[in-house]
Parts: sequence; C-alpha cells; structure tokens
Amino acid sequence: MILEAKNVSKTFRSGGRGGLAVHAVKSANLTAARGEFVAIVGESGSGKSTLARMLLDLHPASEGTIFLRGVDVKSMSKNQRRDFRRTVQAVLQDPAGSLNPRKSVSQSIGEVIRLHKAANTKRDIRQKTLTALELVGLDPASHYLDRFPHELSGGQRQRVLIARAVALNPQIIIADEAVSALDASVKAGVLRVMADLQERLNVGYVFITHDLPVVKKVADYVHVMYRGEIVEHGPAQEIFQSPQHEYTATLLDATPSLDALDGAAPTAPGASAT
Amino acid sequence: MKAVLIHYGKLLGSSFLLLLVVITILFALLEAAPGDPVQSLVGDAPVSEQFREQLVAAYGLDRSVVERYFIYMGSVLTGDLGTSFTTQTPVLDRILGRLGNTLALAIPATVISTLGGIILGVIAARTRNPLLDTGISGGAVGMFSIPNFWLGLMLIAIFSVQLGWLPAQGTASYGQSGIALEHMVLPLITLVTSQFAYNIRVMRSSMIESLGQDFVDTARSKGLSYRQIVWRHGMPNAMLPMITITGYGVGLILAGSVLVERVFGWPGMGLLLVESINNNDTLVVLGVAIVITVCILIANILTDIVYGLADPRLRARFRPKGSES
Amino acid sequence: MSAEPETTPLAKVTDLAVNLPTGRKQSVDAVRHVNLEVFAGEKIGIIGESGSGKSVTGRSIAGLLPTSPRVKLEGSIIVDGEEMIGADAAAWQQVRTHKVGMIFQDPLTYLNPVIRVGRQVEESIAPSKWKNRDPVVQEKSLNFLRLAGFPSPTEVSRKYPHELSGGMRQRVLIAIAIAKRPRLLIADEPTTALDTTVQKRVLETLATTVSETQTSLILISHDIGVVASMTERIYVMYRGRVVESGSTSQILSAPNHPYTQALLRSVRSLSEPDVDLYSIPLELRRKLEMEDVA
Amino acid sequence: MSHGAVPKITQTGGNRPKQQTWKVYLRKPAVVIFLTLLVIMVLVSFIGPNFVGSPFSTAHAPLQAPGGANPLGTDHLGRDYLARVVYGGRTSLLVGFTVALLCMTVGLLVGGLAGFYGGVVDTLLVKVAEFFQVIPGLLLALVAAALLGSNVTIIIGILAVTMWPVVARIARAEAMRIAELGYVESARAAGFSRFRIFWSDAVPNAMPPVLVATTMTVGLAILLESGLAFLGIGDANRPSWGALLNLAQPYITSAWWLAAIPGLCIFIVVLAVNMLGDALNDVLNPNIGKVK
Repeated sequence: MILEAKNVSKTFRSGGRGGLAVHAVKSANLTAARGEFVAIVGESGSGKSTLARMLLDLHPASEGTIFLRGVDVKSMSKNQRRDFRRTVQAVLQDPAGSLNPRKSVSQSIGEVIRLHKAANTKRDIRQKTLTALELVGLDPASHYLDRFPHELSGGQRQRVLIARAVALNPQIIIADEAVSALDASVKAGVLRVMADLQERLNVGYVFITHDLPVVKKVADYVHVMYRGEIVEHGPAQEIFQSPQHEYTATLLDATPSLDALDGAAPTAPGASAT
Repeated sequence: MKAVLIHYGKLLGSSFLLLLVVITILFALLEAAPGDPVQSLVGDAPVSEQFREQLVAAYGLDRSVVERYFIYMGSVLTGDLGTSFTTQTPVLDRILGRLGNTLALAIPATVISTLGGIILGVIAARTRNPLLDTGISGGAVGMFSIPNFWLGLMLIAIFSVQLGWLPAQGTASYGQSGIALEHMVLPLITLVTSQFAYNIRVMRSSMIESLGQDFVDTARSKGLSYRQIVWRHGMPNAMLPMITITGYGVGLILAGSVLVERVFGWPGMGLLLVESINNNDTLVVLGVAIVITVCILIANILTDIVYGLADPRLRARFRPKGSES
Repeated sequence: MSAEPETTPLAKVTDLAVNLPTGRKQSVDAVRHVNLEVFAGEKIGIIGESGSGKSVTGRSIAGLLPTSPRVKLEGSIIVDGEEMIGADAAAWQQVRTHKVGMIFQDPLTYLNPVIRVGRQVEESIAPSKWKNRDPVVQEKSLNFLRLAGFPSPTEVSRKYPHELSGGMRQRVLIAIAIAKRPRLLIADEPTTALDTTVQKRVLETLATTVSETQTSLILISHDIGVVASMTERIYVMYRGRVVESGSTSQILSAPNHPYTQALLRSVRSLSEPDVDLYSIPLELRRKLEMEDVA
Repeated sequence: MSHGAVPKITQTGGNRPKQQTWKVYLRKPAVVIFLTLLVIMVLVSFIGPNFVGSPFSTAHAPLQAPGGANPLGTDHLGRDYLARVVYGGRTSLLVGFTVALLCMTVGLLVGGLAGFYGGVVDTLLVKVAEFFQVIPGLLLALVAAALLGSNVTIIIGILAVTMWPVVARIARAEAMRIAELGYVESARAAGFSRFRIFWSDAVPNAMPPVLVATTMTVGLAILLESGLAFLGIGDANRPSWGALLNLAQPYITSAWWLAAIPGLCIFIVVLAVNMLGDALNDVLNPNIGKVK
C-alpha cells in the first residue's frame, strides 16, 4: 500500500456574502499501490478531479489525510516531500495546455530531471530524456527533442507528458482525463503505452475519467463518484457485472456501444427506421 | 428587488470610498509639498503676522497631522472647500461658476465621440473592403497620437489666423455672455479627437470579436442576412465593452478639457485649475480636483446602471440563487 | 432528372473539395472529392477522426463555412434540386431559412448570451418578425421547445442561456434548428460536450424530434457508438476523403476498407475485454497518405 | 481542441516560435516605415545635441522664419530653434521610455504576482487599478506636479505611479489565465517552487500582451509629459517639446512654425510607437479571418 486517502473532504466556499459551502468531495477513501490500475469514474462536477488534486497535494484537503507509505503528507519534512513529488507523478487533463508552449520537449522533460537530480550532467539528462521518450513509444526519440508542443499531435503531446512523468521512475502516476480528448485509435495507443509501463516498470495508476468503456478495459479497481461521494467501489469486474448503486447502473446504461447494434437488423437506405 | 438595492448601495458605498481616497491623496500631497504650509496655502501673496496666526488657527496648522486630516476631510465632505486667496471668495462658488462651461463642452464631446466611435468602429469591423478598414483603423491610431492641445493650436493657426473663419478664444464674442455655437466648434473638435479615436478602436475590435463568436453561426444557420446578424447579434454583444469605455471616457474628456480650455481660453473648471496652479491658489487646485472626481464618479454610477440593464448575465446576480439549474 | 421522387436525393454532394486558410499564407485541403447523398426522411452519419473533414463537409452543405474569400469550394452541392456551389448569399440564405438546419457542438457558445431563449427560437421561425413580436410565432416557439423535451416551455423561454444546464442548452439548439421546419438537419458532434447520461437523453430527444417532423438527419461524430445508434447509413471519412460508405450494419459488421476495419478494431479494442488494445498502425496511415498523393 | 470542428484560423501567432514571430513582424511594411522613423527621431534626439550648438544662446535675431543659418528659425529670444527642438526631444523621449520601462517592470512583477498568487495582494491591486482607471492620470499628475514641484525625476515618478496599473492589469489577467493552465499545475505536481513556476512559465507566456501594453505606455507617457509641460509644469532647465509649445502659444499668429514643429515631433514619435505596438499586437494575437 503506497498512496492512501483517508476520509478526505474538500469544501469550497463560494465567494461573497453568506459564503455558500460547496462540498466538492465528501469523505472519500482510496488507496493506490504499485502495479495497480485504480480508476475513479464520474461525470462533470462529481468531484473526481478535486480528489485527484488532493492526492497530488495540489489542493489541501479540508478534512481527512493523505498518506504516502503511512506518512501524513501535511507533516512531511522537506526531504520526504521531495520524495513524494518524485514518487507520485501527474499527467493532467487538457493536452494542449499541459505543456508550456514556449518550452521544447527536451526542456520540458529535462527541467524535471534536473529538479529531482535524477541526472546531473547535460549528457546524462539528455540520455534519460531519450530513454523516457522511447519508453512511451516516441521513436526515434531524438527526433522529438527539439519540437515544441504545437508541432506535436494530441496523442504525441500526451505521450510526452507521460514520458516526463516516467523519467523520474515514479511508483504512482495520477492521470486526470489523460486520454479523454483523444480519438479512439490514438486513445488505444496511449492506453497501451500506459499498460505497458505498468508491466515493465511496475507503475501504479490512479486513472480519473468519465469514459466507462476505457475503465472497463484497463482498470483493476474502480471507484464511482457521484456528487462528491464515492457511491460504489470494488474490483472492476464486479462493478461492471453487477453494479450495486443505481447511479452506476444509469451510467453503464447510457454508454453507447457497438455490441447492441451488431446483431440488429440491417436497415435499407432510404427506409425509415422509426 | 432587495438584491438590486444591495447592489446599488454597494456601488454608492464604493464610489464614496473612492472619493475619500482621492481626498486623502490630495491631503497627503498637500502635506508632502515642500515649503511653508501657510505660504503654500495662500500662494505668493505676502502675509502679515496677524493673518498668518489667523490662518494657523483656521486651518489648525498647529495641530497634529491626523487631526488636520480629519478637519480637512470633514470640511470637504460638508461642501466647504475653503476660500480662494486670489478672489477671497469661497472655492466652491468659483468652481460651480465654471462648471457649466466645462460641461457645455464635455457632454457634447462624450456624445459625439461615443456615437461617432460606434458608427466608424462598426463600419471598419464589418466592411469587406480591407482598404476602408485600414483607412479607418490607421486614421484612428493617427488621431489617437495627436497631442490634443497641439491640434487646438494648429486649428487656431489655420481656421482663425489664416482663414479667419472661426473665433480662437473664449465662449462668445467680446461683450456677449453665454456660449456661441461658432466658439464651440474648434474646442469641441480638439476635445473629441482622441476619445473618438479610442472609441473607434474599441468598437472595431469588440465588434470583430463579437462577430467571431460561435452564436453567429447559429444566427447564420437560421437564415439571417448579414445585416440582421450584425444588428441583432453582433451589436448587443459588442456594445457591452463600449458602455464601460464610455464611462471611463467621461473622466478622460474632463481631464483633456484642462488642456483644451487653456488653448482656447475657455473659462471652465480646467482653465480655473491652470490659473490657480499658476497663482499657487492651492485650495482652488484641490477643489477642482475634488469636483472633477465627483463628476467622474457620477458618470461611473450611471455607466454601471446602464451596463446592468444591458447584460443579462449581470442582471442574474439580482435573482435569488437556485433559479439556475 | 428522374421521375421518381424517392430516387432524387434531398441533398447530393458530388466531388466536393474545400480548401481552408490556416495562416497568413498556408491553407489546407480540408475536404477532397467527397461524394455524399441524403434522401428525404433518411438518417445518415459521418464518422471520422479529428481533422478528417467531416465537420467541414457538414458545414459546406449548410453553407456555414467561414465567409473569408480565401475559402475555396469546388465540385457540386445540390440541395433540393438546386446547385449551391457558386450560388450567391441570397440563395444560401433561402436554403438556410427553409431547408437546412444545423446543430453545433458546444451548447453554451452557440447561443447568444444576451437574448432570451424564447426569442432565439422565435427568430428561427420568423426572422422578419424581430421587432413586432407575433403571438402566433411565440406560441409556435413554445411548441418547439416542448417538442425538444421541455415540459414547461414558457418558463424556459424567459431564461437566458447562462441560466440553463448544458443538456438544456443543447435541447434549445435542437428547438432552434427544428423550429423553421427544415427538410434536412445537420448535427455536428451534438453531444460531445455533454456527460454520458445527459448525452443519452439528448440523443433520444433528437431522434424523436427528427422522426416526428419527418426531417432528414446528417449526424456527424467521432463517436461511432453515437452514430451507429442513430443512423441507417454511414460515411467514413479520413484525411478529407470518404473512404467507405454503406448501411450502418454493413459498415459495422463487414467493413471493406482497411481504414474502416482498423478504426472499428481500435474502437472495439477499447470496449471489449478480449481484444487487445489496438491503434491504427502507422504503416496503414502512411500507405493511405501515399495513395492520396498518387 | 474539439473533434472535427472547423480548423480554427485564429491563434497561430501564440504558438509560433520566437524568431519567426519577429521575422513576420519586421517584414510588415508599417513596421519598416515607423521603426525607421522612430530610430531617426531617437538618434537625432540623443546624438543630435552634439552637432546643433547651444539651445540657450540668444545670438540670433528673434522670431526668424525657418531657412538659412537657422534651419528651423529662431524663437522669441533669438535662440536657434533647431537646437531647442533637438534638446527638447531628448527630454521627451527620455521621459517616455523611462516611464514605460518602469511601468513594465513594476506592472509585470506586481500584476503578474498578484494574478498568479491571488489573495489579498490581488484584491488590493484590483482596487488600485480600478482607482487609476476611474481617475485620469493627467489630472492626478497635474495636481501632484503642481504641489510637489516639477523636475524631470519627479515628473517621471508621478507619471510612472499613475500609469503602471495599466500594465499591471494586463499582466494580472494573463497570469491569472496561465495559473489555471495545465502546465502550471503539472509543474507544481512535479515539485517546482511557485516562484520558479512564475518566473519560468508564467512570465514568458504573459509577455506578449504586456509588451503591447508597454508600447502604448510609451506614447501615452510622452503625450502626458508634453501636456503637463504645455501647462507650464515641467523642468525649466530641460524644456521638452511640450514646453516649447507652451512658449510658442503667444506667437501662434506671427510665428506658427514655433508651435507646428515640436507638436509634429511629438505626433510622429507617438504615432510611430503606437503603430509599432499595433503591428506587434497583430502579430502576437492575429484575428485575421475571425469574423464568421
């Protein structure tokens, strides 16, 4: 057990008079470990991104505690905190905005390596950057070093983000809607890279998404969030086979799928199908 | 209804606060001014010892800074701006006597620069002729870059001195009172230019932005003509920034009128300010600054009211929460 | 011209090519030699990845491409028997007023923020009655809002867009598009910005509205699941071309073109547990690119 | 970007590599013309004084028309007007550029930090900026200069104080937008300090609009300074173009060129600066083809 959220809540106060309290997350529990693929699913406003940010210690939790290997994140020493930042990496939403448009790929990855002193000399940093790019399937890696984000496709940008996370040899990667904006084929490619890293480097994932089929495909363990609460959690198979909570069922039911149509009677062009 | 009252109550409150800040800054400047405070109050006029003591007592110059601050604040807020040393009359009376002349220029200038700016801005934004757009936009940058007092001097040199078409100084011919129309022409042109140019630029870019919004596609898909799209959908959205700009424009025009009134010998508040600076009539200087501030604040409150009526997203703040889904 | 009205398509696109400016001097061939037709009352879909030209195709048929003179169209677009390539603004306006409606992706930005919802629907019914509002038109607009799934339309019609939720806004857009009784409705990614549960309801609304008003539908989406559940026939686009078209069931069960096959395999690989994650191989993309050049 | 949306024709400049942006910029005809003009005016004002003789010597006949020994004529005291205009330019330009530089530095730091960090400083900055937006700078500068006295340093100080909020407001808005972006959050998650993120990610990306605002500040500062000088508030030892205009006003009927020349100089410099700023804005935020 590596990263753990215990009874964490997040309350935002909407500004102005009265200060209406908005409970973005209500006492959520979650654990993530190496080699495990944990998913948080929910629709917009369900609090899943807020929970991810609390796990990353970007937003402090209003209540409850985040532990890394049993140590409260809030009470960490400087060294422990640095270790936390290296162990737990983030791959965030918005493929266009997640890379600084003014930094080349090598700068973006290199600065992280330098910060965590994963390599020191120029040559070592370059070597580490190349290795990371190769790991995520950007081949030949040297080809991408001097490119700027706008010269990359959406899928490539997402791979660069993953490469940057992987460069530090993390144990857990928290990915917030990391593949949601991608086309199906590109999405499958990025997911394959992620699954591959899970196998080769024993990375663990906390995977936040609204995309149920993807979760069904790759997750080991699923948390379903609805209005700030984890309404259901369990091994992926159980959740998908026999959803206990009404909302999970609705969510599953609403997902368009090809299976239902495969057997459907073919309709002739021009004829009305109503 | 209550929410509306709260909003305008807040607006009045913050305007009043702003006035207090201005008064405080003026007081601080007065304190920071180098030299003998009595002299800086009365200007260059020689002062008898007796009069000096009177002054010290009247203005509480023997008291602490804090006390003096509150005395000053108190008298300003009750409408007592002190006595002018050049004319020995109340400062407020002198200023109010000039206020009308200033507004006689400032109000038409605001109207002309706003309407003109909207019209030319819309033309520049919606024209398909790049030359016309470049012409209007370039002309606007040009007008915006002219020092308006210099423009005034040049207009005098051309239209008064060389051509003799229009009078150069004052509000009316010698011996006449009131304001003659031909006396207004040159000062008005001078005063309008830069604000007019600025409004063109704002209106053009805000119209372009508005016509680039997605809802324009919806309007097109309804089968509206370009004209209908521009007037029904482009204009209402493009006008929102214009309302704000017009509000601030009043302040800029009032400030600009100081220079323009000086050039054309137009006896308004601005000229009074310049004269008082030259005569070191400090209380009048401060008084004019305060009165102009009040004018600006009134304009701002009016702007906010208009804006609130124009933008439903703001009107929504008056509704109770929960009507949103 | 054929004598049988059933065999005359409502809209027919032949050899359409669209070139769009992308920068000061650059431009892109967004659509190349596309052929497409839709019959009265038919529901067809266009699927493809981002940048495949599916949106541009849809917008071309509705005459809603950017108005810049640098936008170049070639080929033929026949709407209801009339050739629209090279047609003037007035002719396009006629088409948009009476024949073709369009629904867009982001329901917030596609509604005018300072105009009440009801008025935006009324404008679609009778663009000329903007100043003197007609009670008949108002009544009609309420009916269309009701048809678009608002049980109490009067209340909604008085609201501004920012007061509605995403799903409600999308329904308003449907009401606007359907209110002028078009013969063809083009829906461009109508549910992409919505949550899955909301998406389902909006799609249901769209389906019932279209069939109740006997309107033809072109549904454009990157989500094959969405398109498959709504349409009878599908066009698959890639790099500005239609690589394959056919009945929905044929495309899904027996795709012919290698790209369609790969695309479907990658989509299936995402949802079916026993298929390994599959993305369209680079070699195939390169091969298709080479064929383009040739 | 959204799926299958019509390719956006806007926002290409924001992503263009730096050198290319500058290349596009320097190739614009307006930039070539006005940059040349500005460079000439700057050179004349800063190197010119070495060549034109004393601006104080009253050796010539008063109010001579331009031509002959005095290319720009002489003023009412018989001083060579060319020398006076050249020296005046030095003061005007010095004030304009110094004020702009101060505004940019302070505006970028205060505005950027406030927008990036939020909190009390931000609230305060918004109030201060609002204040200066409502109360025109000319008025405050006029009263302040009238009370505090007026040498070049004080004028520069007063103008900078009244004008920095313009830049700060823009820097704040940009920093606020950037603070919400993914790469800032990613950098925080990677463990970079907030200040380093501000410096390395926020500032460079906030720079384009701040630069545009700064060029506008140059022009405005020159206009304000000349306005004050025209009203007689300026450094008597260093008469700027505005001060020359002040002295020229009584002679508008007999020697119009005394007013025409310095005014024209102000106009040319301010126009050049504004045109360059406009072109910069076009390159950095192109809106070509944005109208649907």
